[in-house]
Parts: sequence; structure tokens; C-alpha cells
Amino acid sequence: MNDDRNGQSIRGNRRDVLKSMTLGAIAAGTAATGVLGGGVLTRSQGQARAADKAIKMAFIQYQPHTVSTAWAKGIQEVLSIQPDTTFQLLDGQAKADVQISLMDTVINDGVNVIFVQPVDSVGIAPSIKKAGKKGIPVFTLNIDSTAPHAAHVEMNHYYGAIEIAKAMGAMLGGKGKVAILNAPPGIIIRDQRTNGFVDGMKKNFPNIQIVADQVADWDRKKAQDVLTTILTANPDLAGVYGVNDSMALGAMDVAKSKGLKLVIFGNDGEKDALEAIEAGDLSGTQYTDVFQQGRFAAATATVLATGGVPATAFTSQGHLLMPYVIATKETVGSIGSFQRW
Amino acid sequence: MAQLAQGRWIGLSSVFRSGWMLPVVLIAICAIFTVIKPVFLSSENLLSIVHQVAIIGIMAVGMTFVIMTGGIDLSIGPVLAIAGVFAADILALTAGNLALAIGGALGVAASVGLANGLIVAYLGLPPIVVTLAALSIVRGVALLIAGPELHLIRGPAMFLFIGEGPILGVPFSVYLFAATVVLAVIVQYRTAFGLSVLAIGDNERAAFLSGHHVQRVKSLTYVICAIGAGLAGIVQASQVHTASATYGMGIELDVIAAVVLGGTSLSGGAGSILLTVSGVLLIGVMNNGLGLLNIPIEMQLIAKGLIIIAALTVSSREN
Amino acid sequence: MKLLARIPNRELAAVFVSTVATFSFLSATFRTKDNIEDILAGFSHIGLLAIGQAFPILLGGIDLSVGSILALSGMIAFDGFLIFGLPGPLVIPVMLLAATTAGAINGLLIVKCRLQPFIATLATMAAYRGLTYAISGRQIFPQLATQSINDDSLLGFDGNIGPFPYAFFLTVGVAVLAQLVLSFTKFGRDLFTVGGNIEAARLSGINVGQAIVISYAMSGLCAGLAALILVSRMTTSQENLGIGIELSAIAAAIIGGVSLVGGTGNVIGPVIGAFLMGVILIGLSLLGVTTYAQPVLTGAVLLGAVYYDKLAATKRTHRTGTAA
Amino acid sequence: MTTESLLRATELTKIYGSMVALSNASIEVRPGEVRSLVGANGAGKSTLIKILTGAISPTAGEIVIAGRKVAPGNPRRMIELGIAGVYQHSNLAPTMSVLDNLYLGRQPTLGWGILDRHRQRADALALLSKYQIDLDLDARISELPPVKQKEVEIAKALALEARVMLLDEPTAWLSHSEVERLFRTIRTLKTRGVGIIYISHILDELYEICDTVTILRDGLVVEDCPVASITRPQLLKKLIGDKLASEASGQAGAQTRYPRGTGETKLACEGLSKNGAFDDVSFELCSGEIFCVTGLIGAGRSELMRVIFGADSFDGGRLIIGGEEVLIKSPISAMERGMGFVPEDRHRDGLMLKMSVGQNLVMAILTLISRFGMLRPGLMAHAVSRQISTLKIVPSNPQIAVRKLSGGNQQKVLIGKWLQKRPEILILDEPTVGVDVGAKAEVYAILRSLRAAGAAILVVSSDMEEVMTISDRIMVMRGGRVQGIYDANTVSEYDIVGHVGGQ
Repeated sequence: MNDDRNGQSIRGNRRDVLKSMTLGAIAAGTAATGVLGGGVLTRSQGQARAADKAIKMAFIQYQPHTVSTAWAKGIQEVLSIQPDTTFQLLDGQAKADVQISLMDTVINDGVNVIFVQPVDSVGIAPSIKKAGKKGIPVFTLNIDSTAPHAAHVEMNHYYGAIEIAKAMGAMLGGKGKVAILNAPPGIIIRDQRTNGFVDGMKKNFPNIQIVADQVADWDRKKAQDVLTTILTANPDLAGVYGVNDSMALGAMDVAKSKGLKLVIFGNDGEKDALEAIEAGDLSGTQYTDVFQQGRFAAATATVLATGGVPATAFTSQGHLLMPYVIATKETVGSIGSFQRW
Repeated sequence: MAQLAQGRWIGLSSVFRSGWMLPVVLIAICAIFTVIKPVFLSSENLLSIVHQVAIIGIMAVGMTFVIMTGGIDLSIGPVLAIAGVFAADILALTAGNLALAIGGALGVAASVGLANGLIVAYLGLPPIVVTLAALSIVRGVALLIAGPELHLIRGPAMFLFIGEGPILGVPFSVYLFAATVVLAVIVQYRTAFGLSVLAIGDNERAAFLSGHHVQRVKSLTYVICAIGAGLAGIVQASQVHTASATYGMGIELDVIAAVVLGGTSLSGGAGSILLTVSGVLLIGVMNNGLGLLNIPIEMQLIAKGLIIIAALTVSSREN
Repeated sequence: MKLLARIPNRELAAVFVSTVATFSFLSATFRTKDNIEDILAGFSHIGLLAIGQAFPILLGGIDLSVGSILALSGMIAFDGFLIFGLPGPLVIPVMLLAATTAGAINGLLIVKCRLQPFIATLATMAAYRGLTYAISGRQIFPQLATQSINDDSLLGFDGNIGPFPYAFFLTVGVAVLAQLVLSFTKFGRDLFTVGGNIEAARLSGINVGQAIVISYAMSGLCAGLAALILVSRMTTSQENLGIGIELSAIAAAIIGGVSLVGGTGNVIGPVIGAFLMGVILIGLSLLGVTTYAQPVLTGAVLLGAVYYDKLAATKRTHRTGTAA
Repeated sequence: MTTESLLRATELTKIYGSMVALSNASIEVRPGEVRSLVGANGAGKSTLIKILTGAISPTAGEIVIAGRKVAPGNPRRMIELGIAGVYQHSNLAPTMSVLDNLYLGRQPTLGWGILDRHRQRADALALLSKYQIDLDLDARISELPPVKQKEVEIAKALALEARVMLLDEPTAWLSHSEVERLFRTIRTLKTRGVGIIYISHILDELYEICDTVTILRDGLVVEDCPVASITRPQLLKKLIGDKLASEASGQAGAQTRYPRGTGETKLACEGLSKNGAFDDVSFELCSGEIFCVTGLIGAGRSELMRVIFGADSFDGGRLIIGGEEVLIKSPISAMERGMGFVPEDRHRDGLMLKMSVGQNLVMAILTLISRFGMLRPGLMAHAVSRQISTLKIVPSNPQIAVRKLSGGNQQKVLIGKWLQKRPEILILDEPTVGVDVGAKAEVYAILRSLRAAGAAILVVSSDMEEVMTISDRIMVMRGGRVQGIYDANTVSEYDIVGHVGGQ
């Protein structure tokens, strides 16, 4: 009885293998059609297996987000007018380990340039070195890496935040209670912006007191909840700094619904925020032309890739801090619609 | 009233018999917060707590049905996102056709739930894997449709009213949450469906042999859960005046947590909407209370862990 | 022949092989030695977490806290190396010990406080993450955030033999060891008993509590090992390391045929499951599938694999059913 | 029996909250003694057993094993001291092999906790051959039928080399011949000086195999004497009091029978077959009769019932209800045709244990008590209270969770579930397994009144006493085939047993 069961299962086993072959085929088949069939499934610049001379560029983002999307737009804008250049966008899923695997993957895939917003400056370093060995220039966006690479293009987090502190302090008349709507720890931007803001306040407006620093996960809804709570604890709150615009807008929502007049500053300068500033609901934000940031990266990249300068040639990396505007009701007009992302 | 008295054994009283401990613990926690920070007890604050948990609460109510049948739904996060995006885009395209927007949003949510339900019930695949796959698929579809950008919602006022609009000083979303709870309680204790859900969670084979439409009921629970998520998506979109395919990441864990904290067993059978509500409130109270004290994030997380352990240890002692 | 029939999760293995075959056929890069090496190196830690996860699930439980434990022990390593400048032979045992303890605490909460595993590990998931933030050397000494760990005994873990990284050997080693324990020791049998029928286990004098605690400790230890691999790869650690990774681990374990009901499964399947997910992610990326279409296909393949496994399983039980 | 006792428990008392499960109960077993422990469900038998196996510790009292006083409440210790139990409900690990289950928690090892597979297998084979038990060591428990699982449980206890063995309803799911085999085993154990505590509701077994009897009632020991010194009627009186005693005893079988009832055929099978289960089954079931199907376990009876009720599909033949051929795809359509089904394993297939008595009683009539899906509490409450009173379900509180009820009352709930819609055809699979004598009598009474009301009743039973007591006609099945259909008036128990065994 025992044996004949095994007999059956062995027969079954072969059947199973065959079956599953077809299944696997279907699975990857779907993928294949995606690649060859064009349309939404294929990488933005058409041909999947480009000719060897084609220049392949890949952008590994931190996670799907307005900023990284705007970068991608800027990058593609430049690349689209270059001869046979392909561009692929990959999602780091906000996970250091995933991002590293993707780095390795694109390196093996023989891309000529890698753009990346590292999940972690140090964590990405080994992969960047690896790319360097293969002569692949790497461009980091917003979050630098400790390993030397082609160039780093960054919004000016620290000094921008200091400027925000100055602007906010001025509006507050140098006194009052302020709250920070923060991001969870683990991403360096958070620390740079928060430190900048805190230092800026200390230095210029010692009488302004930061009464709350709460995490709102970059998220507008969370920001609403957190600020509501903070306001219950500090009814006399005068100002709010959201380390990104979504959180600042969340704060704005609360202020509006409670009919409070708060000085609220954000960071990044996405178009919804600029609109809110024009409407007078949001006090201000640090605007950076993220399209431009992408273009800069892409332009430099094209030069290096076509000019045949290998990454191994870099003894020191380019370090570009994006110019920024502290957008307030007065200055916001100067930002053209084509610059709004 | 007489009917209520007669019908009591249908379950209501058994809920209070079995689950009275958690509410007590909840009150105790509130008391502690009040002592440290009296403003905690202010009516506005209590109201804002309910307002803050409305979205999670609406989802948790739906999730309770799924978990009572011994299932689970991990896909609600993306459903929330895709519903919001649909609502936003339809509003944009139809120049503010409210009915169409809400209908479309709930429709797409329901269809995701239906797909989950049919696969789980009729193909008999483990719910956790099916809905995990859905989690990934729906997120992907949402991103393909809408991209990661924020979709600003400029109106109509009626839509923005859903989230914040005050009636007698209470945000509409709170009424919505309350309504969902009442509706769910009625469904659970006053309908054949509710009884079937319990029966299936308790003993599926017996339910089948007693002539219950096991597969149909199971599928339906997933639809309900997804509609809950869709509704939550609309509320959130309305509250933040934006929709995005990236919303609701990881929210499924908070929701399931609320349900399980409420005492609904993941293995099915026992469970109740009202207990889920107390679970939801527990989470809301913790976030609010610790926030009021302006406790730094690291200590907040540790405190949350300890509170959950303490609360559940106490309330599990009761039986 | 008898052996062939005994292969655990042979359906899954078949799916895995065919998926790999298909990708190798469609993408030249996929079949290169470097790429294989990268997949093995890039998903070994998920494999380890899945092995660990298999133990609680075998008992009909679950461990949501692995991500936080991973971050915690990673941060301990970070502090040990960068703040206190301790040598690897000292730090590595400590981080593993810490992880194991964290796991054991989960077990104790379940046994002593009679908490549902889901709740207990949900609570510690928050608590351990908080602890990680609290002890984070990056917050205490911001300049450390841009310093990399260069301790030979740690970085040693990042090497490889041929296309096989040490991390992979570690994973396979742990898997084999764990499997031997499960199938050839009394403790292993006791675990299955507890998972299958806890009352029977109690009545036959098995120390149920002990079994539970050890299982969760095992899960913790595996999270520690995963942290070891990641830290050696990244030459640093991070507060938000491993957020959401518990889902991948659980998924891998279940795809690997560990039943959530408890009492059935092994630890080989979960490893295959983990690498299957890796193969899909990398494969799709290499095929140039746009990033947002990838989750769609991943989900589809996931469903396909499980459904196929289900078909084969029902066929099998039907066979034995008539045989018995 | 002057020899020193293997196990002596004195003055055991167990109190749960306010409820006294056991008070000052004493019990003693000597080498080679088979002591019967009887009592209605809820009399405290299970509590006593649990204490003796260390599953729970008593509120008061002491246990002396082989002259040494032992601390209670420690299963492991009890096993070491040679006390082994075979329980009513499975204590096997369903996902593991028979081999593993035989040595659950005590597999032989080579030290370092490494299993000694060879020794384990050798021991197991030796054991099985010693007691002539036929089991596939590599089969998964979950894949075995109930009877096989029972055998595993018994073999598991034997493997302990127990000095004292507690058998709780060991014959519950065993068929006649298997009971015989079990008794042979017990006799061999006697000769080896093993002491046995034997719990059963079937009095025949008691008189056949036991030497002494301890009768429990409401937690008290009301009698402790040699079996020979007490007559059946006396025993019944002690157990349940006079009024039910006569009904329960086999004599009651002498009441008038109604073969083919009213003569009107309700249900007919023509050459019904299901591969691997039964083959070419034909019979007619009339309204107003109780039609018993008996035979060995594995004769295909339960499978047949499931098919008739639409829970499983069949491969050949015709099923005719009320004159027209029907294809029943699911229990739902079976119910639409006025059928009801009380499954064999009430815990696995019958009851929602966590739910209340009331909820369980309305499980099958949701459509009757709801309009547009909305339940109508008035109707529900009414229906429930009616069943509770007519079936004398105790406790009568509909809010009690079913799992808290005694086996007998659980069974009544399970039957009551169907009575509400007055089924024309009621199928009962082993309706009185693990039900005490008193409740048995009540179940029989219910069936008789149903018959009087003109229902067609199809009963599967392995309990000869039961078959002879209630049946109007008897169908014997063997190996999936119909052996014969007999008029209960004209056939004797002896003949039926003969046909079942197949001589």
C-alpha cells in the first residue's frame, strides 16, 4: 500500500513538474508580453533590449513620491532629446535591502548611468563602489552617499531650513510657541531639516519656543491628527513647521477648520503648497525646482556617459546644492507655472 | 423593546458578558491620561479622538466580519488608495458629479473585495496569501492608473463636507463612523447573514450541513470589508483634499490590530463589532494621550507596546 | 524513486525552477553568474526570516515583530562597532543574543500573559522599534550616520565562493540544521505535536510552554542573523531597517507550505519561497517591466503558485485518501 | 482480590467556582481488575478521569499509586507512574504519523534528544503484533477514519506499558466485531495484571467485561460493588432513577413496530453507488417508520447518508423522493425536499460549540425565522423555547454556550435543530454515541413521536441494543453492499450480528 502510493506520487510528480512548467511560462510570459507589447508595461523609452551602443540609464527612487516623480520627469525631458538613450525607473520601496539588490541588478544589466535617491547614505556605498569598479557613474539625489561618485544633486536641506526658521520667526515677531510635524527617524533628510530649523530658531529668535516635535509620517492626514492633539495641549500655539509640504498642508487644514491664524511653513514646494500660499492659507515653504534638479543630473550624466569619462576617473565628486526660494505670499508669484511640480 | 428583550440571547448580552473587561481597561487608561493631563477629558479632545479614528474605525468594522469567518484581508490599504484616486479623478472629469464619484469609488472597492472573496471561498486558497497578492496587485494598478502624484480635489463643497463638514459642531465623518457601526451591529445581531458569519467562523462543516450558503456568505464578507475600505478612502480624500495611489501604506496592520485588540479571534467564531469599536478607541486614545504629553516617538512606541500588553493581559484574565 | 516522492514542496520547487528557467530564457543578464550571486545575496536574509517565521507558524502562531527585532539587533551592532569600537567577535554574539532574547520575550508574553501571538508580537513590534530609535547611535551622535563600519570579522560575511555568497551558505546551513532538528529530534516532534493538538501535547507530558518560548526565540535568532547579513552588506544600520519585512517573511513561509493552522510544514519550503519572490522582483526588473507594473505581476505569480500548490495538494490527499 | 491496589484515590473533591463537579469520590483498582465507572453525563466521570490522569488537580483528596502518595496535577508524572488514558475525544496530533502518535512526547532517543527511529519502529511493530492491531505506521492521523484513530489511541496507551489504563468510551466509534477485538485485548491485559477503569454507557459491555462497578451520580459515588452482585434494573435505578429505567433497557424493544410505516414511500434508492464507498444500494424508506442501517464501520453507511443528504456526490444509480427522481446537489436542496441530517461526529460536523443553545437550535431554519434577511427575534425566541421545553434540554437557558452542555443535551440540540421545520425525512448517524442511558431513552422517545407524526426516519447505528430497541426495519451493509433488509419483528439480534459479521 505504501509502495503503490509512492508509485502514484512519482507518476504524479512528473505530471506536476510539467504542469508547473506551463504555469511558470504563463507567469513570465505575461511579463514578456509586457516588455515586448509596449504600452504601460514597458520602460518609458521603448525598446527593451536596446542595441549595445544605446545608452541605458536607470533611476532607483526611494519610494513612489511626488518629488522623485518630478525628478524622473526632469531627467526624461533631457534624455528624450538624446539619441537612443533608454531610461528605466525602479522602486526602492523605502527598503535599504531592496534598493541594494536593485543597484546590483542594474549594474549587471550593464546600464551606463545610475540615478539613485539612497535610502541610506552609508548603506548604498558598497553598491556605489561596485558601480565605480565597472565604470558606471552614479548620481545621488537629495541623499548623499559616503562613497565618492559622479555627482550629488541636493535640495538645500539644512540651510533651507535655517532660512525657513528666519522667515517664520520674522512673521511671528520673534516670539511664540512653535511645533514641528516631523518624519519618523531613519532618513537623513529629516535630521538635516529639523536641525536646520532648530538651529535657525536658536540663533535668530531665542524667544521662540519649540513646544512640540511629533512624528506625522510625511502624511497629510496624520499631520491633521497630530496637530489637533498638539493644539489641545498648547492652545496658544503660533507656528508650525512641517518638514514636508503634505504635513504643512495638513496643519493648514486644521487651522482652517478651527479658524485659527497660524504661521505654517512647509518644505519642498510642490504645486499644491504654492497654490495654498497664493490663497494665503499657507505661510510659506522652501521651493526647489525639482524638474531642474532632475535636468541638471541628467545633463551631467549625458556628458559623462557620451564623453566616455569613466566613473573610476572621479577622485572627488561633484556636489551641487540646488538654489531655492523661500516662497511666501510675496515671492511665490515669481515661480512660473512651468516650474511647478 | 419586548422584541429586544426576547432577542437578547441572539448575542448582544453574550458580548457584554464576555467582553466587558476591555472597555473597563479603556476607561482606566483614559482616567490615567486625565490625571496627568486634565485637558484630555475635554469634550473637544474626546471628539477629536473619535474623529481621528473614524477612518480606521470604518475599515475595522468591515474587517471584523472577515475575521469572524476565520479569514483576513491585507488588501485594504491599496483599496483605500484606489478608491480615493477614483473619486478624485471622476470628480475632476465630470466637473464634480458627487454621486458618480462616490459610486465609482465604492464600486471599484467592492469589485476588489468580490475578487478576493470569490478566490478565497470558491478556490479555497488561504486568505492571507490571496489578499497579500491583492495588496500588491491593487497597489500596482493604482500607481499605473494615477501615478504617485497627489491629486488635488478642489470640490465640490459637498465632497469636502464628507470628511470635515460639521453638523452641530461634530464632523460628518464621525456621524459616518457611528452610522457604519450601528448598521454593522444590526447586520451582526439581527440578520440571518450575521448569524451565518458567526456559524461559519465557529464550525464551517456544520454550517454547510445546516444548509448555509457558506461560500456565498464568505465572499460577501470580503465585499463588505472592501466597501468599508473604499468608504474610508473617500473620507480620507475628502479630509485631506487630495488623493494618491500611495495612500494607506501599512494601514492594514492598524486595522487588524484594532479588530484583534477588540477580542475577535483570528481563528474565527467569537467576535463582535462593539468590541472592535473599543479596540479602535484604545488605539485612538493611546495616540492622542501620548501625543498630548508630547512624548518623543521612541518612547511613544515603547509605551504603546507596554499598554497593549498590559491591557490585553488584564482583559484576557476575565475568562 | 521513493526519495523523489519524498521531496518536500516539490510542486513549489517545480514552480521555482520553471520561473527561473523562463526568466533565464527571456533575459541574458538574468542567467549571468553575477546576477545569480546578487539574487542569492540579496534575498538570503528574507530566507532566514522565513525559516524563523516557520517555527511560530508551526505552532499555529505568528511573529509580527521580526522586522523590529532585525532593526534592534542591527542597531546594537551599529552602536557596538561605532560608538564603543568593540571588535566583531564581541559584538556579533551580543547582537544575536539580544535578538534571541527579544524573541524569547515574545514567547514568554504568549505563555505567561496568555496573549494571542498576534497581539503579543504586535505589541513588541512597536516596542522593539521604539527601543531601536531610543538606542540609535545615529540620533545620539549624528556624525556617525555617515560613518561606515569597517570591522573585518563583520565584513567577512559579505564574501562569496563562486556564485555563492556566504550569506547564502548561512541561510542554507540554518535551514538544514533547523530541518534536522524538526524531523530527527524529540523537540522537533514535540513542536509538531503542540501545533497539531496542544491538549494532546499537554496530556502526553510535553512542556508546551517551553516549546512555545523556544520557537519564538528561534524566530528572534533568525532575525538576528538576518540583521548580521544586512549590516555586513550595508556596512551600517538604520532605524527603519526591516519595516514591513514581516509580511515578506510570512508570505515566504506560507508559500513554502507552512500551514497557518499549525502542525504542518518544513523550513526548506520557506527558503524556496523567499528566493522565488526575489527571482520575480529581479527578473521583472531585468525585463524592463515598469516599476508600477511589477507588483501586479508579482501578485499574479504569487496567486498562481499558491493555487497550483493547492491543486497538487488536493490531488495528493485524494490519492492517499483512497490508498488508506 | 486481597492484593494491594495499583491505584487508590480517596475523598476526591473538585469544585469549579460555585459548581461541585465531584465530592468525596473514592475509587480503587487492583491488578487484573476491570472496574466499570458509570454515571449519567455530568455525573463527574470526566472530572474524575482528568484528576487521575493529572490533567487537573483536585480541590481536595489524595491519590495513592502502588502504595506511594503522589502530588496531583502533573500529567508527565502520572504517565511515568503508569497511568494511561484513552479519552472520548481525540488526543492525537492529526498532522503526524501513527508511529509518532504512538510515542507522543516520549519517543525513544539516542541521547541529545536525537530520535531513535529504528527502535521506535521496532517497538511499535512489536506492540501492534502483540495485541494483533492492524495499523499503517506511516499513515497520517488526519487521513484515518475515526475507528482507526481510536485504535491508535488504545495502542498509544498500551505502548506506555501502563499499570492502570483508563478507557473513556473506548467503543464509542467501534463496530461490533471491533468491540470484540478490544475485549480480547482487555482480557490479555487482565492476565498481565493491568488494572483497568472502563467507562461506557452501553450496559451490555459492562456486564460482559467488567468485574466491579463504581456508580457516580451528581458527583457522588452512589454504589461500589462487584458487577455480579447487581442486576441491570438495579443498576439503571442507581444511574437514572426508576422512571426512565424501563424505557432505556432492552426490554423496551418489545413495543409494537411499524415495518414500512404507513406504506407511503418517501425516499427510494435504486442501485445507488459511489466509488470507493458503496455500491448498488437499493431500498425504500416509508413515512412512519424507523429504518435502521447497521454494519461494520467502513461498510459505507455514513458515506451513503452524506450522499442522500447532498453533502457528497454519487457516481451511479437513482435517488427518488416522493415518486420523482431528483439530483440533490447540496444540503440546501436536500432541505428544500424536507430532509434533515444529524451527523455522526457532533463536534466536528454538528454543533457551533462557541455559540449559544438558542443560536444552534435555529441554525437550520434561518429562512423560516427571517424576512428579507432580517431575523425576527419574536419567532426565534418562540421556536427556541419550544424546542428546549419539548426536548427537555437542560440547562434550559438558551444563552448557554453549547460546549457547556452534556453530550446527551448536545445531541438533543442537534436533533432539535431539525424538528422546528418538521422534516419529512430525518437522517441520524449514530444518534446516541457518547450519550448517557437517560438521554438515550429521551432520544428514542423523540424518534418514536416523530414516527407517530408520520416522518420517515433513517438511523445509522452500530449499537445492537439500540438497533433492536428502536428499529422497524433493519438494513445490514457490508463492504459497501446491502447484505439484506429485515423486518425487526421477525429477526433476532443474534441473526443481525451474524449478518453484520458476514457468517
